[in-house]
Amino acid sequence: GGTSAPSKKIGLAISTLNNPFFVTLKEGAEAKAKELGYELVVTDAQDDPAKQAGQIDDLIQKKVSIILLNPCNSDAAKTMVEKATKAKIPVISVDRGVNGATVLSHIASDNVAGGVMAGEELLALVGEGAKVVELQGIPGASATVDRGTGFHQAVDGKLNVVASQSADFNRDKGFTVMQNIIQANKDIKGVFAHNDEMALGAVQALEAVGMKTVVVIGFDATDDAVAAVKAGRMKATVAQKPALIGSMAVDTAVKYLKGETVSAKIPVPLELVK
Amino acid sequence: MKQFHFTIPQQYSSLIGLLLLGLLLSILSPHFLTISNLMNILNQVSLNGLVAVGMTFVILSGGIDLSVGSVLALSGALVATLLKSGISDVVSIVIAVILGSLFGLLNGVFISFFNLQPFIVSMAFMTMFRGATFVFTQGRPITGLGDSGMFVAVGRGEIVGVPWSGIILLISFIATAFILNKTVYGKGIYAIGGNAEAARLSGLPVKRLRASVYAISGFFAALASIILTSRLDSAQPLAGQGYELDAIAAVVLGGTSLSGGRGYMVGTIIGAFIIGILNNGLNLLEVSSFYQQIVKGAVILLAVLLDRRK
Amino acid sequence: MKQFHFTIPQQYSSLIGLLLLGLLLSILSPHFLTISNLMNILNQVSLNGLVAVGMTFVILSGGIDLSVGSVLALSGALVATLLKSGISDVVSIVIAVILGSLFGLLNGVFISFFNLQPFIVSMAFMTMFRGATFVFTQGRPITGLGDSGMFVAVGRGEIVGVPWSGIILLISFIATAFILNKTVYGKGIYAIGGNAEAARLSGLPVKRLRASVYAISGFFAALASIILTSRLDSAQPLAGQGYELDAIAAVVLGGTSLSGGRGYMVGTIIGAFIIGILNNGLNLLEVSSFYQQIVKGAVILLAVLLDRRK
Amino acid sequence: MKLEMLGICKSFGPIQVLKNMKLEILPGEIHALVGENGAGKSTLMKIVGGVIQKDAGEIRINDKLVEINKVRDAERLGIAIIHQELSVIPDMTITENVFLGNELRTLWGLVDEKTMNREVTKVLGKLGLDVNPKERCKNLGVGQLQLVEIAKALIHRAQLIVMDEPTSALTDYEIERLFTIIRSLKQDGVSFVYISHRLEELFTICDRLTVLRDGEYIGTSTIKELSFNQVISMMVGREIGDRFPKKTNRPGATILEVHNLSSTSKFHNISFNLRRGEILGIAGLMGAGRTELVRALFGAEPADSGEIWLNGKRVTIKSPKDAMALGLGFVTEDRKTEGLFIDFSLHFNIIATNFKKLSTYGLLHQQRIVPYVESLIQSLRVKTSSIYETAKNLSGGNQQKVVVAKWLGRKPTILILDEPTRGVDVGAKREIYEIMNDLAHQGVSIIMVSSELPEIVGMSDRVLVLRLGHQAGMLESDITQERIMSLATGV
Ligand SMILES: Nc1ncnc2c1ncn2[C@@H]1O[C@H](COP(=O)(O)OP(=O)(O)OP(=O)(O)O)[C@@H](O)[C@H]1O
Ligand SMILES: Nc1ncnc2c1ncn2[C@@H]1O[C@H](COP(=O)(O)OP(=O)(O)OP(=O)(O)O)[C@@H](O)[C@H]1O
Ligand SMILES: [Mg+2]
Ligand SMILES: [Mg+2]
Repeated sequence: GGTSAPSKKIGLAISTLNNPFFVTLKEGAEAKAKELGYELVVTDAQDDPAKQAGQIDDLIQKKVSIILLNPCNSDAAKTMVEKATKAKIPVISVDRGVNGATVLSHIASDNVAGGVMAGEELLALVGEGAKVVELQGIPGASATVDRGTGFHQAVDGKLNVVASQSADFNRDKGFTVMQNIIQANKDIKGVFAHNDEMALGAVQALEAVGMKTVVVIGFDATDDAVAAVKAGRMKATVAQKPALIGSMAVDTAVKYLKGETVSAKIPVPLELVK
Repeated sequence: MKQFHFTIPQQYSSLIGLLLLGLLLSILSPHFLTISNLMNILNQVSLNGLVAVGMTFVILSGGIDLSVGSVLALSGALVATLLKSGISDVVSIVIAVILGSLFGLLNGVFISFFNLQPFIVSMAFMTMFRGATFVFTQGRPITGLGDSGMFVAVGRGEIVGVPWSGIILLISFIATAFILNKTVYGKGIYAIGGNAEAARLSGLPVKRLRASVYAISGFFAALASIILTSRLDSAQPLAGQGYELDAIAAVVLGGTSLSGGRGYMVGTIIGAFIIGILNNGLNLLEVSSFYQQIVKGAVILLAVLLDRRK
Repeated sequence: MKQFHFTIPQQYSSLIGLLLLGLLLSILSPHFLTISNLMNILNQVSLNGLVAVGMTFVILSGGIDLSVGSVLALSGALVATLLKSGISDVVSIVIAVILGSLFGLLNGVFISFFNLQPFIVSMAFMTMFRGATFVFTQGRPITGLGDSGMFVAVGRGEIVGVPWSGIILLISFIATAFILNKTVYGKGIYAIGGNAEAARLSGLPVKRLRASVYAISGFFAALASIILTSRLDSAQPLAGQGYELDAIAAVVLGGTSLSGGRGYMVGTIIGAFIIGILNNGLNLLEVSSFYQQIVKGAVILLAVLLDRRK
Repeated sequence: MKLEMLGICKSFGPIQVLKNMKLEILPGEIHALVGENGAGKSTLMKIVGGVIQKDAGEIRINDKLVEINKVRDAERLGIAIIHQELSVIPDMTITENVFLGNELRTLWGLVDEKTMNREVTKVLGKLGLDVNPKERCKNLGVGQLQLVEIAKALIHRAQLIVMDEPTSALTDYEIERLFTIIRSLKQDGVSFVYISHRLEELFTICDRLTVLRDGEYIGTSTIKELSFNQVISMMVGREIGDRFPKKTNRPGATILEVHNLSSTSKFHNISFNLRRGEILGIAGLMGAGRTELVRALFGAEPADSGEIWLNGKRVTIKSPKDAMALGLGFVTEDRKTEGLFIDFSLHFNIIATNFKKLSTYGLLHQQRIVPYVESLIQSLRVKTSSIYETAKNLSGGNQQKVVVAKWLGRKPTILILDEPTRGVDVGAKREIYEIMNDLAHQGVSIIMVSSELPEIVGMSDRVLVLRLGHQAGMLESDITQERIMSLATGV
């Protein structure tokens, strides 16, 4: 390395590639980087902030010119940003914000707002007072916390949430947990799942017992879920446009590297696919 | 005949745990003791049950197999791909199950013929197979598997209300219990788990026996993957994560010793049902997911305490 | 003196693995062999290294501890809460480490005094402690821990460029290697792992020794939690998930036998560095994350193959 | 030290093993404790050692009532036990094993390896074992391990030393050294309880003797007042006749030839042949390479060079499986680690060598198995409550019979026995000898490794003597203990 021209390397630290959402985000970023002639270095923290901290260190070692950080956890990312800043590498936060430290720019769509959007849609479809189920993500994960918060903002006091159970963002568990909940609640009208994987598992479980009228709303708008919405098996899913987030992040980074100014907050609009 | 006389009392204690748990849930939830819920449990237990059946062979032989969850994911991805490419369901299933057994056997070859520790070898393959699944699926579910009869039936079908998956589990259980108790092969597994050196000096093919149990474990992981893939109508790259722990827990709850040579297939099935019923009950009782883990851990600890024998 | 003569050749092979890996990475990446990257690795290894140091005691005694990750999370939540409530950093750290040791000891009590299998007991506690962490933190990270000097230093500070966390690791390593080799207590751990019945016949307090190693393991998990909490300036409810496998892998890569009684602390440190350097190298080489798992598994398998001895 | 035990009772489950047993040991006395296999000798001594607890009775030491609830209690009272079953920790060094639980410490409280190694070297030297104290025990032979166990008891400076079959794998040379040590400790007032099925030893070393039968006290007497046969009849409650049964075998044609068999550092250029219906003894001092030689014959460990011919054809034996296919059987030296599935039933142990014959298409014939097991158990008179009893719960001698049984069932044409009567009582020994003679009479060829010279002399048609891994000679006739010893020691 040394003192030659700033490298054309951009670091992208992803929280987890075990989730198709972030796989799509990564692919959006990769496509954009290729188009602009930059090299993208991607790391995968498998949702472990400690691992991510190490990966940020590794990216600093590699002297990337800018880091796109998709934090596993907004609070835990603070020290990573501080470290990168100290090494004179700017950070752009992607999809999740960073609490307690300043980043160059924040590119995301808001999980809490998405939760509200899903909750309002569900309320509109099943009517006030109906019994509904919430399938939660991995306990303690930030998407679980934020989407749950938004959902409850929208429906508390208006819908009767008879069961809130965790299915770990997993289709397989979504299926089993839904199956079990059905045993005790045959009269539910709707389901909100914190992601599409669990929503699709729930759809399978509901279809298996013939409860095809139950409204299922997911989150993420993965290909599978969009197809299910088209086929009428799911009612809606909140689209965060991961590919767009990824490509906008790279775009913003390149603008900054070329000396343009970038705004501190770039919202990516949410959309309800129904 | 006489032998059963000796084995039943040893299973007694874990059976008591199961019955106590069932009784408790019947009292706490009116939804627990219904035909539909029991079939539901049978259906849910089938996955962990099948993996645990294979794991029982491995543990009896004195080994451990952490790769089952990844073998499950990889076989699931394979069967899904085969189905999508238009190959008939029976052929796809057979190929996937054979490949799954071979993946398992890879563990066995390294453990047995290179004499390495099972924990670390199967952990390395757990990582490798998971990576292979990601590469193979590009990190995305494989969906749109079509409606070919046999494949759909395996995970979603029923016969007079009993899920196919449950029937597969029961057949597997009876067949393997028979193999372990009544065949030379089964006794050989116990022998190498009990004292590998004595087994070698008694002329048993220790290396081949040891390698074979991992193939069996892979076989059952692949079988479970077919049911799971059918049930979700899609293959998931993350499928089966953490299944190894659930399967080991089922085996150990059933009274089988992790040091090998001691245990029974009956116990494993009881263990798998304890875990399955526990998960079902926690959902039925709507225990908050934060507290679920505390309860689950405590019940497992209680069950092994009940099962304790000198 | 002479004893080192005996121990070094046995470590030789895993050391060779480590050096080979280091050499390869030095050739492949210009960023690898720099002071700053080496310090970076030291910093990254410290967490797994500390947990593995504790795990070594457990494994040498013939047991296993799956609860370390959850103990880490719970202790982290505790130290964060103590700090936020205004208690001084030294006192908070001491309390958290003591509580962590007690959590570990709970495993030990059940395993030793009720004579239960370590795998299942520590798995039950892994689940329970994780649940307790969720309940305690309400599933949210605890942040805003302030800037008290000692606490910040532990995870983020340096002395002449060497991270504190690395220094803590090295001190822990030297102290424990010393305990295992030179004290009666250490001999006792080897003895119960080597042949518990023989140890009993020699009058060793087998039960107490066996229980104690889990307290040690809890102690080091809690120590790691302090570093992690400081490094992230927040306590995470999901912290430490999967750490047990990495720690066990480090111990086994270091040549320690999972059946107990055989192994060395030196090996564990080498093992932890193999894993740490591997992770660092894969990132420096920009291996795609799907392929990383395949490479990682393969390298671990290769390392144990290199280390193989009759 | 004076020890009295009175009214001792002990049951394992429904089986009462000790019934109102008593024992009195005087200061500076060497007291023999004898009885058949399973009589309860080890059980009684485990109670003294705090390994197990008595159900009833009292123990007095120097006329003071004491409670011994754990091993430490016994140690504090100055009691040390050499257990019948080896209980060393294989991965630890000799020194670590010898001092386990009683490590010497430096001023800093740390383990004092240097002094300990020195002490151990001294004790091992006295016992005639010349090995590095830093050697790991897993690298030692059974005989050497037995000396380590003895060293362990000696190092404690105990006032009462219980030796439960200390010499079952030792040769006369080491035994003589052991006796020298025992005698000198006796001068210092140390008392000994000495258990052995080698009755000659008792007459050499012991002062008095207590006999135990089926857990009951039979009598105590001064040993000089008794004859060999009187001791035997007190033990078994009947006359058993000659120690060695009459031989009726007639060795036939050569069936096995061994040419220049070698294994680096273990044995070198061993050549001999074996005839049909012959009993070939292999003798030598401890560590002479006898066990290694027969293990190589059986394919348990590879030989480096040499040839084996069977029935005029050259054969290669790479594994026990190969050997078994050629009609060989092998009763191993260490029953606990190599011979038995110690946690499994007798039933399982006995069929483990013979799965093929007891099954078709891999399916076991339960109906055929039970009579098979029962007939073997009866013909060897194994003392057990059931064929489903766990091997661990049998007395040492009965365990040994189980190992013999599992090979007899195969009807081998060549049977290799490594220390076949280790820990077996006189009555049962005779039964094993009779079985050997019967087999030889039927044309089975037998190779017997033994450290017990009377047994070698009494049973063998010819004797191969090894010294330091080399063939010292083959005695064809006029076999005497003196001639064997002179070949074995080279003097
Ligand atoms: N843990 C146990 N459980 C059940 N039975 C036992 C146990 N230990 C010993 N026994 C039985 O107690 C009896 C006495 O055994 P013990 O070992 O004291 O005999 P012994 O006189 O030492 O015999 P040997 O000469 O063969 O060593 C035997 O019948 C044995 O089967
Ligand atoms: N596993 C081993 N590793 C290294 N050396 C061994 C091993 N087993 C035996 N030896 C050594 O090989 C030599 C021959 O041992 P072997 O057991 O064959 O002797 P032996 O004549 O049968 O005597 P005994 O069985 O009474 O000890 C001995 O010096 C012994 O220490
Ligand atoms: Mg005895
Ligand atoms: Mg020998």
